[in-house]
Amino acid sequence: MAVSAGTLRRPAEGGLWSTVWEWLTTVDHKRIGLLYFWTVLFWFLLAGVEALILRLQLARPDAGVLTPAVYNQLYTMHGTLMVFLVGTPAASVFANMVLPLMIGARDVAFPRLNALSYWVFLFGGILLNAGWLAGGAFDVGWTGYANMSTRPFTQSIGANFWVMGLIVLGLSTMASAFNFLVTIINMRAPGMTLMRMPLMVWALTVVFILVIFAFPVLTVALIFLWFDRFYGTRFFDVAAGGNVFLWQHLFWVFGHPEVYILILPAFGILSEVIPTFSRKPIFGYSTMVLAMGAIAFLGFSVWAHHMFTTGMGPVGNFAFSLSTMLIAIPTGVKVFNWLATMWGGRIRWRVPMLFAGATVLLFILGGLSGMMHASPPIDSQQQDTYFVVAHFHYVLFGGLVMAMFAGVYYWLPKLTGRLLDEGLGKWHFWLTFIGFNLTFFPMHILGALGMPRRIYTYPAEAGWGGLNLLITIGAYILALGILVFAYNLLRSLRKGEPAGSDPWDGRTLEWSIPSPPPEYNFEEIPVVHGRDAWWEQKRQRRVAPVGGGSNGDPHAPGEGHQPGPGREVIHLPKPSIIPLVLALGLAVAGVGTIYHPAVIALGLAITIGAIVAWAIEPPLQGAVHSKE
Amino acid sequence: MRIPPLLRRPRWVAWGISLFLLLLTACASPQNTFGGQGDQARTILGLYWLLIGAALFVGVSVIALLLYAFFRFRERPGAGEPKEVHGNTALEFAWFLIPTIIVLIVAIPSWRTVFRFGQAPPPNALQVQVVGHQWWWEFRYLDYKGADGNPLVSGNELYLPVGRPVALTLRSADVIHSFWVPRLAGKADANPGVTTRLTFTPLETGTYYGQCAEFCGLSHALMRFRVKVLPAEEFERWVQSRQAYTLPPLAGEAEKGWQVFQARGCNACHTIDGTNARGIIGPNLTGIASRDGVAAMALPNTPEDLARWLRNPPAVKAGSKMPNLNLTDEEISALVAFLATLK
Amino acid sequence: MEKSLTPHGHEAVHPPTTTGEDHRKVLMWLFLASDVLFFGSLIATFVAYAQRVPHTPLHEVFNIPITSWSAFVLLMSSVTMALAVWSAHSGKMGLMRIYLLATVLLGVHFLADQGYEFYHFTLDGFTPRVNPVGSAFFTLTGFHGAHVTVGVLWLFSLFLASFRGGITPKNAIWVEIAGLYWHFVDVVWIVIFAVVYLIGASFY
Amino acid sequence: MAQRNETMEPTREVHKAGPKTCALVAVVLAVITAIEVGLFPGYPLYTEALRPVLVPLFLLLGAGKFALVASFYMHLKYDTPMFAGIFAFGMTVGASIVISVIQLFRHFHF
Repeated sequence: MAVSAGTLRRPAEGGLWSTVWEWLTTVDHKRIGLLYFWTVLFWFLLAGVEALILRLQLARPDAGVLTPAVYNQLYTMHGTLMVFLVGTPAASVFANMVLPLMIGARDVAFPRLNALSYWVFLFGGILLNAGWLAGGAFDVGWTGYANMSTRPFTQSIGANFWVMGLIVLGLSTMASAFNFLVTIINMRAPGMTLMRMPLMVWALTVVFILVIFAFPVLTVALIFLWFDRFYGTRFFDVAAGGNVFLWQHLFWVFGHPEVYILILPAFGILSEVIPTFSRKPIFGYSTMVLAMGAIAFLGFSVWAHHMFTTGMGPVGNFAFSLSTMLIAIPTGVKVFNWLATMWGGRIRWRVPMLFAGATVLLFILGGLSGMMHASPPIDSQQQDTYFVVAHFHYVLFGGLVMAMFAGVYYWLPKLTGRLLDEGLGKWHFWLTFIGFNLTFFPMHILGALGMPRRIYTYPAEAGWGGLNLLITIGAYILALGILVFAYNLLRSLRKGEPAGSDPWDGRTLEWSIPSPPPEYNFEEIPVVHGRDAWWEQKRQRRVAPVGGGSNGDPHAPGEGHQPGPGREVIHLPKPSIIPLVLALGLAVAGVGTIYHPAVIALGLAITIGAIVAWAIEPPLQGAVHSKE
Repeated sequence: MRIPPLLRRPRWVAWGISLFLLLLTACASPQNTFGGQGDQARTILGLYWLLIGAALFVGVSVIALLLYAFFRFRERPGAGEPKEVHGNTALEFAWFLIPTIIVLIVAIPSWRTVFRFGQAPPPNALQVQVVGHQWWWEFRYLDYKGADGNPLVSGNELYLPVGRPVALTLRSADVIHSFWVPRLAGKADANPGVTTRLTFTPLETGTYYGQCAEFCGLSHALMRFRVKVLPAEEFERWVQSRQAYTLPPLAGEAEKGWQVFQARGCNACHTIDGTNARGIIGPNLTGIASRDGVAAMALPNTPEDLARWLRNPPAVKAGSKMPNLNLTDEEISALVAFLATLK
Repeated sequence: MEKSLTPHGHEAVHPPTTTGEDHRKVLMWLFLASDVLFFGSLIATFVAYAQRVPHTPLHEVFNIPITSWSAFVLLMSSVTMALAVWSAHSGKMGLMRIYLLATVLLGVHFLADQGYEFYHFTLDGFTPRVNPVGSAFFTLTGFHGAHVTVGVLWLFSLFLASFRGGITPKNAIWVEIAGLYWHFVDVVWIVIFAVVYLIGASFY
Repeated sequence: MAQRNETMEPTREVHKAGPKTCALVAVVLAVITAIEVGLFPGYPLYTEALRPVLVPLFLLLGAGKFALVASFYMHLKYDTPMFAGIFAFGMTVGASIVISVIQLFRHFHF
């Protein structure tokens, strides 16, 4: 079957159903990236709405908006969603959107596995949230501390969905990580050595390395909990000799590298956006790479700083405090390098750069409060208070989410071919920035005033009412900013200004091809001679991007778009429905563990059938545009 | 001195002052971490100022640099192409050195404190066992035996003599809790199956607010308690009164309430020292009339609130182990009258 | 230089890559490195509990002669597997089938031993539900058994595929990566045998 | 990870670990296993004097077998160092975490 050299937005040939079928069977990393993006955005909005409801309850002392049961479910699912369905897949979103483009590859190493990762992510997310519909979501906090998450203390079916959902999501995250690591190791364009890779690629490399070593540990902890809940094992049964610290250790052995899994994509985005908009190369490339490596390695040695108050004793506390404080050093190096990149540049105040600058600012604040709880005595006053809530929102919202906004304004036009509106973007930025600080800065003070986290109510005499009201107002301003963003996104799909192939005067290879790129990405695999490959080409050889200049019309691909006679033959991976079926099988089996063994059998049957079909199905389709 | 333009506008000054006042009133919070009325909290506070100082210094200077760069190097029409700087070994080494120095400044005092807090409690320390329950606190004074030979027990209020070190051993009866009285000491988790320790010396008399800090289920928010630090002789008097505790002479409503207490099985869960009420499922009720609140400080200790609690405990405190006994109004008012005599 | 990124037909299954290694082999090694952490967590849990919790005395439960035999069987299956990989690369398809089948049979033997062992442990009162050590032991060895089962099915499907021309010297990589997986499952058992059985039964 | 500038054809791997090497390694593996079992308390090679060093001894013998299988059967000895690097990284992180968790439980958490 010959496939036209189409783009992501080419008109559907056979109507709606055929369009849907194309998306369901797609194995193109760019389309999968968009699927990831919209799904993550949906979960982000859902988790945000949950937070807004929580803030209503906390706005006043002794409020009765929510019952404690509902409050606990809402805050648990807010945290779980933000960590596992927004932050963790951030790496997959951006890796799918741009990683192959940045390293000059035509696709990922295993396109069908990539599709599988997405579908498992989708079904895992649904499974995780299914508790709401089945009679109550999980309510032990996103950390799911045992023994409270075991059956004697948490009977709710939401806990079962939470455990199965996270196991399934872990499979998706790991599959994605394996796939991209192979892609990075094995599919770089000729000349792109490791030390010539864009820093975004390096950041994602480190993220995926962390994923493949951290997620198995979480999976084991979840399996213990699952077995305890369903099959009567005794891992966390204190009466039988079980120990509650086992969960905490396994969870945080995963959980702290997870923190870097969440924040490193942000570092990558900053390291691309800041040089582009300062018109300067990144300052200290090698130290940036070294710093990320150090963060990744140290990231595995700090987990018990989440357990300073559990009574580990001075030796344990000292050791983990030491390793934690060491992390401040590579982090400081990164911040200074970004500053030095801006220094002496020509900074264009476009929306991606505004978000990037704000990210650095907020991340500094989050990092400094993190430095405080690295000191065990101080942590004993801050642990489990709103100070900690403030800290991780500064690093995860101020750091990761703000950077994701920068990344979306920067790269989404590459995939959709249309820019987001600059004016709306600035509204989005300022509302978000002001709302964010109004929401999360006072939380530092609340924590210092002794307000524990995860409480659904507080008495008036505690003196926390005024600040909480301020926070709630801030949260709604923040929400307004997000609404503007959502509108901007939808608007750009129809009315956005055409992006052209290189709207930002970019530095890396993705800007050398049309927006949206053709299915095969690169007409001809580029040969790389240094860092910032595309920038060098533009400077030295005065090359115009393929498909027109920066204001070119994406719907009228230029001459360079058509394969000339004698051009190489490109084989594309064949679209396949099997990844979707396989993911469905896994999800059905997951539901089966909760309800009935027969359903497990059904799910496994679907899964095995899909695996067999996968093995038999030829992975490739015919040539794309060999000139007959 | 030149007044900065911002401060020349009265509106901004007014805003600034009201924000400052808001912060000040907020500091009146009875559970704040800046009190330092215990030796541990005081040491932590010293460390706290050091870290806040270091953080402010780093934060203000780096953010100032960032903002300077952002504004100073903003693209202007006619600006030339910036110089392509790829790095600078000396500067990059400086990036490495600056955080290292700052880390050392805050780390060394922190670690010294860690080992100081880790020392064994002094031999004269008051031994108290703390047991966390869903959702109330039990305090067992191991040094003082009651009339029955068991340690004295109090519920949700911990009595301590001022100036004497106290060595807490913490455990939990069900899930993980965390014992936290911010003005006296940092928190320590109370775990099921494992014992943790917390040693501190209260330095000033007074009532201190405490709260469970580790999420422990449905009514985690209502697991509050008080620490009452008394002058030494007053503490001794409290101990003696508890050791020789008997029911006060009862009459009228209160007498009726004691009958209801036994008839409706309250004694199956609650203890009142010196009586046949020996239940250990709920908090010890001896001296409940002098407590600051009821149901682990979920409600203030007034007759109306006590009555509300007795009428339907799970409605006040979701998931409460104390069931709704469907008491009649007469039974409730009798019980309230009876409990009011337990000073 | 080969210009096409992906192979032209199903004959050329070795695409040119940055490192010169096949994607699938890189994937398998990454997976194995990751699986180390999976088994590592399970082993850490077992030891953490075995060293402190009062539990069923392991030296009374374990049957060292039988386990030693099954450990030996699994070890020898690694030998046959290595030979199968060598045969596949050398184009000796008949020999490869024999070695593959031998590996499968040894794997099944191991699984049967494990089933026998589990059955007798349960009869002796050592079950996943008796205490955390039991839970950790059965979860650890059970997941190892699950890995072996997957390996057996995989190797058997390769064995079947080899008759239909699915395995040729050119795509011997399939046998090779299945072999990597199989050897890994074997080295995990080497660790489990030493840590759980020999050390466990000597001291607990 | 290897840094090559050009994409490369994979190397042929016929000469790796032939039947002779396989058989030799198998013999060594069998012997080590025999020693391991022999050292078990109550078995011929065991003496009370060995008890204090029994744990490191078992670990060492196990590690020896592990190394033999990994380097010969899994071809780490012959293949690109990249694979050995990936696996060694996983082993290092894994072993450190296993040892830390075991030690933390040994000393602190009961």
